[in-house]
Amino acid sequence: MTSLLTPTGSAPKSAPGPARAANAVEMLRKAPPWTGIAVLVVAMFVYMSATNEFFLTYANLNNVMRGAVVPLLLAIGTTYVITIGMIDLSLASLMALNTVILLGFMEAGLPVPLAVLAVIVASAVLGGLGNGLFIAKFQMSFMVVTLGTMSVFKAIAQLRTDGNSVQLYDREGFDFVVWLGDGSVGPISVPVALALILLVGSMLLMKYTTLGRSLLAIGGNPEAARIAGIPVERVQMAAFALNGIFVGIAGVVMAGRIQAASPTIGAGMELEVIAAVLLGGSSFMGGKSTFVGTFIGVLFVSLLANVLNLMEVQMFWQGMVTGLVLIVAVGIDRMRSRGRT
Amino acid sequence: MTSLLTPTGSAPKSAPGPARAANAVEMLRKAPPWTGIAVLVVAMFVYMSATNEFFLTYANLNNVMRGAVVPLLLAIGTTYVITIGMIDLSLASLMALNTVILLGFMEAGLPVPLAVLAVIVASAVLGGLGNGLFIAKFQMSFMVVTLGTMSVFKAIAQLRTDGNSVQLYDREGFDFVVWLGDGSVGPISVPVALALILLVGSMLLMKYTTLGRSLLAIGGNPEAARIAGIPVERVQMAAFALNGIFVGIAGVVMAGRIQAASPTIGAGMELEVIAAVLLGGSSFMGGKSTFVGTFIGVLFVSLLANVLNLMEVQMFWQGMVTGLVLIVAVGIDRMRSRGRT
Amino acid sequence: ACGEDSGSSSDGGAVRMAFVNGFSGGGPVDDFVAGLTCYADKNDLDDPVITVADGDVNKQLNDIDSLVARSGQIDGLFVMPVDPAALKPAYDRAKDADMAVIDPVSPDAEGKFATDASSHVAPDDAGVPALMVSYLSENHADVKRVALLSPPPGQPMSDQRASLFKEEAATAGIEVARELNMEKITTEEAQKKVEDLLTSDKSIDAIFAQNGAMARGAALAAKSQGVDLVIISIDSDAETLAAVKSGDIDAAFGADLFNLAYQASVQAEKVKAGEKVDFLSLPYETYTSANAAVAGAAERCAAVK
Amino acid sequence: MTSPALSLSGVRKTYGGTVALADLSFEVAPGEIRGLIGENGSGKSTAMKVVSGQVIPDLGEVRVAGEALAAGSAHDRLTAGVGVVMQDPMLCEELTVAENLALGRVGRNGLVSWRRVNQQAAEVLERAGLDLDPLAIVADLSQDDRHMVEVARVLAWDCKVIGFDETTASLTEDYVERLFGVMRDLRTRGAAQIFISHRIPEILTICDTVTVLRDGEFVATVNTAETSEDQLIELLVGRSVDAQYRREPAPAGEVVLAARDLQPAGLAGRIDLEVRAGEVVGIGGLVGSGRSEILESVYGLLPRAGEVEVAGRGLRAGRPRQAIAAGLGLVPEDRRTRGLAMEQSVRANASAVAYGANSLAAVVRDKDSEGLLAMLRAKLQLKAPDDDAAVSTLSGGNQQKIVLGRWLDHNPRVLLLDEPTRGIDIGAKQDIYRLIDEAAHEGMGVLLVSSELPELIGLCDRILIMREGHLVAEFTGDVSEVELMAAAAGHSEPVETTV
Ligand SMILES: Nc1ncnc2c1ncn2[C@@H]1O[C@H](COP(=O)(O)OP(=O)(O)OP(=O)(O)O)[C@@H](O)[C@H]1O
Ligand SMILES: Nc1ncnc2c1ncn2[C@@H]1O[C@H](COP(=O)(O)OP(=O)(O)OP(=O)(O)O)[C@@H](O)[C@H]1O
Ligand SMILES: [Mg+2]
Ligand SMILES: [Mg+2]
Repeated sequence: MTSLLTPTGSAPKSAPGPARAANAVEMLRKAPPWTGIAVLVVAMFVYMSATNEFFLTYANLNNVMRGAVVPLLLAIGTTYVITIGMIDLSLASLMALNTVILLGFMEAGLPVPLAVLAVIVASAVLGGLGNGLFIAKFQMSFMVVTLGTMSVFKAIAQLRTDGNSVQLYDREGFDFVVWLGDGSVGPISVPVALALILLVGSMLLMKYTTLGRSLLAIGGNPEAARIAGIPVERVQMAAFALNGIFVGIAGVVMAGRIQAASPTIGAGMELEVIAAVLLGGSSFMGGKSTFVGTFIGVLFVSLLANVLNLMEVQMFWQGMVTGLVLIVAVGIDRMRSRGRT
Repeated sequence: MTSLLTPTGSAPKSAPGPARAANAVEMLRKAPPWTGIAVLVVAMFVYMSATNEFFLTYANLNNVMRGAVVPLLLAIGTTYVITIGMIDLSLASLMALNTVILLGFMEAGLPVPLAVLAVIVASAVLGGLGNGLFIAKFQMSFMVVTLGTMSVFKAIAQLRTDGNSVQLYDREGFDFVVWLGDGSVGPISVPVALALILLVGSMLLMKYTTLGRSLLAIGGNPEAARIAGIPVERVQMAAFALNGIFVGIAGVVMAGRIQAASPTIGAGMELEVIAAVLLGGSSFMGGKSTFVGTFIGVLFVSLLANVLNLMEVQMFWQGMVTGLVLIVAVGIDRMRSRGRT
Repeated sequence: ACGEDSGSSSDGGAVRMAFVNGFSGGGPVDDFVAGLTCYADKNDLDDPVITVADGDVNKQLNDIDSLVARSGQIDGLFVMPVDPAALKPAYDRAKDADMAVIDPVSPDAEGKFATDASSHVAPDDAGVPALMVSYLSENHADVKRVALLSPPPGQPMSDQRASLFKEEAATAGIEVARELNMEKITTEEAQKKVEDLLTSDKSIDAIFAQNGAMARGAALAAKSQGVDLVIISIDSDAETLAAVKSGDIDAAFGADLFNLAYQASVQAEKVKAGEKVDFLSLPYETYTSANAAVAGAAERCAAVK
Repeated sequence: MTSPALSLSGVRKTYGGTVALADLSFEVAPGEIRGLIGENGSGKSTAMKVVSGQVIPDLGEVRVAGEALAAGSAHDRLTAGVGVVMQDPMLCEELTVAENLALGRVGRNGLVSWRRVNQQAAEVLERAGLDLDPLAIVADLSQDDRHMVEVARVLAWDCKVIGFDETTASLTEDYVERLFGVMRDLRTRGAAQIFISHRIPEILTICDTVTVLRDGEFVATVNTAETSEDQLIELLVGRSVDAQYRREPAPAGEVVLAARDLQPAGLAGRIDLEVRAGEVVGIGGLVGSGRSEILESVYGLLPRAGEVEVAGRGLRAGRPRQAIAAGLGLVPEDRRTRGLAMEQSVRANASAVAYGANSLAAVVRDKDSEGLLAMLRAKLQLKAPDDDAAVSTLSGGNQQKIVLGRWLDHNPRVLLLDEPTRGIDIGAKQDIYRLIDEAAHEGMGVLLVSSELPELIGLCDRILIMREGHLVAEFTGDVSEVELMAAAAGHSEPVETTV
């Protein structure tokens, strides 16, 4: 069915467009939502480089990046979910469960690379079906469902290992997982490279696939998306399945990093991850998300922790500073875009 | 194109309304949002009464109620906040801080009843200003702000006592706090009575005061509320201040219950409280909340824990059951109101 | 209201115990449960009742209250407190209901407990720092600068171990160069923090971690930074001992938690019977790759007197 | 002459590079009803928002009864007696009608007297000629009733200066009459009123004077008594446009949409209808007669009993995607809640239908939508700052053009249109009619719900009339507005005419 309507050549000029009087204030207002955080990141970077001899070393920066991989992977997953206006509180439990599932598949005799793949698939299924099905098909509140699966996933993992973590370093073939979780090729960390590739992949997916556009459309107005023919439930489930995939990869990386399967690892990370994504400028209301922002948000949180450690700040003060900086960071962005509406 | 038509008596009814064929299905659909949970509560009650000798005793039921007081007070506060479409993740930290503030006021020599009052006021100020100001006036994301203050409140409390819990039972005049937190008059527990009175008070406030109606209006459509002249920012701050008051009372009750000031008490309770409120049928989107539902939601969670204890369910299975029941509970309500939209 | 068949008794004899676990499962919990179960088996009692509070104080209070409500059926509580300072009122209620309360955590220097609830049995926390320091001087004489990994400040047991360790270390000429507190005390958190530590301080040559999970994190960090550290840790659960066996951790120091739980039951029995109870301090063992194994539950149960 | 009730002087408002109002000045006297007309995006709503205080102008001031009003809050304006019924309803959906009417005014000493709230609501509703239960929840009301509740709210505030921004666009004829009744009543009470509409006959009926805007510029103010529809249209569009559209029927083809025994959930009647290829079938009726329900249940948005076939293929209920695959398309009644993602770009919204038709794995690029966007601009006169602007920054009519245009581009077998030209200006409306006509000639069937009788008469080959959930009449060939209305209201015996 070809369209009846062919555009005529004489399309009117596309409006006044980016006003020629593109003054600084306007530019600042139009800047991406993560500009404020990015400035803080740069500021921290500059300050620390100048005042701390250890900060600007390959070892330290590599540590920061390596430590940021798991939160970044989880944050990428969360970005998909937040795009459709939801959040997933079960992600840390699911990640822990994934390390235990990996143990299970390895004990069942699967070759390790296959076990890794199977974990990712299992995680996608648990995320996509466990959470997605209830939320999309049965239209249950995502908060309640993911709070429920948060308990359930954790309980399954605990039941499997009696609540203990199980060391894996001496298992046959586990080297591969360690390589994924903490290996390096020359000076380049494998998990860091992996996470960055997946980040770019996610940006492309969001921008250049119908799925990505549909996620955004649903986040903007699910009812309108449905009427326009977007398969809302399927896309919502896809968001949770994608999230599951990233939680699965995070689980594998985490298992490689701590060389163990642990039913409680990462507990409490969900809020930290969500905070990083929101810091990056994705909207809690859905329909507006940014993977670049997510990256910067995670980087910001990791860098801040590194800086506080290097400056030997006492733990309670670390909590204080982290909380305050979080508020200041969004405050800056809010001030910047003031009067935007 | 003048019309001949003036509306006649036979003007079409405006909406099918409560169809006269008010069959059972329709009634079920129109039932309050907490009906499903209430049925589960009753079912648990009946089953346990029949099968467990300890369940239906004054001691046990009184325990359930006493244990539910702190979550209930927090949940009442959360209900105010959720009414305007937000949540407060800092509540557990603030509650812990409140126990430490109580210690501080007592050490500063305030008579205990005055110290109690001062704690509640301080909590209202911290909640109303600390959270409310940033969120309402500076329009910052409530998620980020309350995540930030969650760290900050906790850090302040920890710094004050060096992280220690400080026992208060032997302080002069502390009996009053113990009475508030765990006393009884005849067979009636003081905190239970207090919480129930405050619950009823909240219901009245919501229904019969301008503030209550404004909270609902803002939750439903902040823009419409603003145009109608509701001071949106002030009401939003009031919601957080009210929440602060209840967190303050919860802090006092908790201090009386544990006879100590503890900077980490209640950690992790925020999600449990939010779950209870959502279970009760208040909408995460705001504009629709129910204190009766909140009460039943909290009761449900407390009763479930009690039942699992009495049935001697293995620890990991407790997590599993709790998670599953949460999902089932909202599932029931969803099924019931299917096709409502 | 309890039947004879439940095997409980309110006047002397064996006691039915409940384990009031403030945290989740895993690690020491297995040992505690095994010890309590062993006692129950030996005395022909039902298995111990177990509650879990998963770090929630309010839940733990409720758990204790719900056990107190069954005081006819349950005679003693063995408590792993979320916050020892927060449980006094609940302990008082339990004692009023004629239950024995055994809380093995955080005795002060005199063996008295913060909560005044019990002074019956506990690991010898005051003794372990000396044990650790002497291990270091004997086996790793070149260790000069130690970093200490602890839970957040404010927990009496770990705070006390830390301060005693510093004293003992000083007398042995070892400096505690850094003290790091961890929020979640997990492997992952310790790994990150120790990496950051090693970035800025290359002369640290040993780590003392206050639990096995943090010790493993420190080991991973040392490996990733290419530093050779001596790592010692508290705990003797299966995970920690496995790490000792593999050489990730050089030495672990643990009390016999199985026996602790067993002895707690015995002490509870005495309390119930109104006998005089002497405080029992259980020594720490030193585990190195040479002896990093503990017997299975059945064996230990058979060995118990 | 006393000072005017309302005066705007030198009002300018720009958004980034867009000039919404250039330099607007006009005055409205007490007891005057001023029409405000102009093409989509010419600045009418912006002018209204300046009056209501929602928009603070860059330059210029607003005076009421000679007093300059502080730039500021909508609430201050309301208390000063200035109220505007906005183009997009602003109600708290979960609250009752009575409460919405009392919003911002409830209570003394901070307490609410429900008796008084409900009683006052009943009085105001009566003044507004509204037969509504004060205790009804707004979310359960139809669009029309919601708009009338907004009208009632302005009455409740006892305003002396009142604006109606396209309030009639979503009202059926009988409701329009009620609104006019209210407006005449207000006129006798000396209120100054501003009435925005794209329907010139309405303007001529109710207004004393009319101001024409073009691209944010003042064009002229004329007395309605001294002008004609054609003159106004020429002022408005800048060229002459045929006021009455008349479509040449296309040769009807095979049946493309058939419904048998259709009973949308909540409606009383069972309905049979057919649409043939090339045929434009209209559905008329009063508010709440169930017209929208027919479209929505056919499309799969509402549960239903009965059968629906598209080109011979049976459709299951509750499956909009199956309906689309079979060749249906729907332009919903309420563009804001069901048509658009308001905070997303023009491009994203325009492409939504295309995304829905793609496989999820399909690659999309921004340039895929260039053709569609160019078409919207060229053929529907879409006026948007740029393709990446949020649709919330577009004027109402331009938003509607996106919802409609994306379906026209998709070219379904049968297009279901629910008030498709709501809020669209005269010039663009003619263009849309022409596009629908073209599509019909290419073989598309159209099922059209409209409250605008001239639209039904001019565009449709056949007109069905709904009343209280039943199909009560069918007209083909020449029919007058009076006949249609009589059938809709049930005043006369249903006139069953067939060819
Ligand atoms: N979401 C809803 N919930 C309950 N009732 C509704 C809802 N939407 C509409 N109604 C009711 O259903 C009836 C039909 O409404 P609908 O809007 O479909 O009528 P219509 O004939 O299309 O009129 P119009 O399009 O002019 O509003 C009305 O009485 C309306 O009040
Ligand atoms: N919030 C905003 N941000 C940017 N541009 C805006 C905003 N609101 C309106 N505009 C622009 O101002 C111009 C005037 O819009 P306005 O809504 O006043 O038009 P209108 O005359 O009411 O049109 P319609 O008949 O379609 O309702 C339009 O070009 C519109 O895109
Ligand atoms: Mg407009
Ligand atoms: Mg309709």
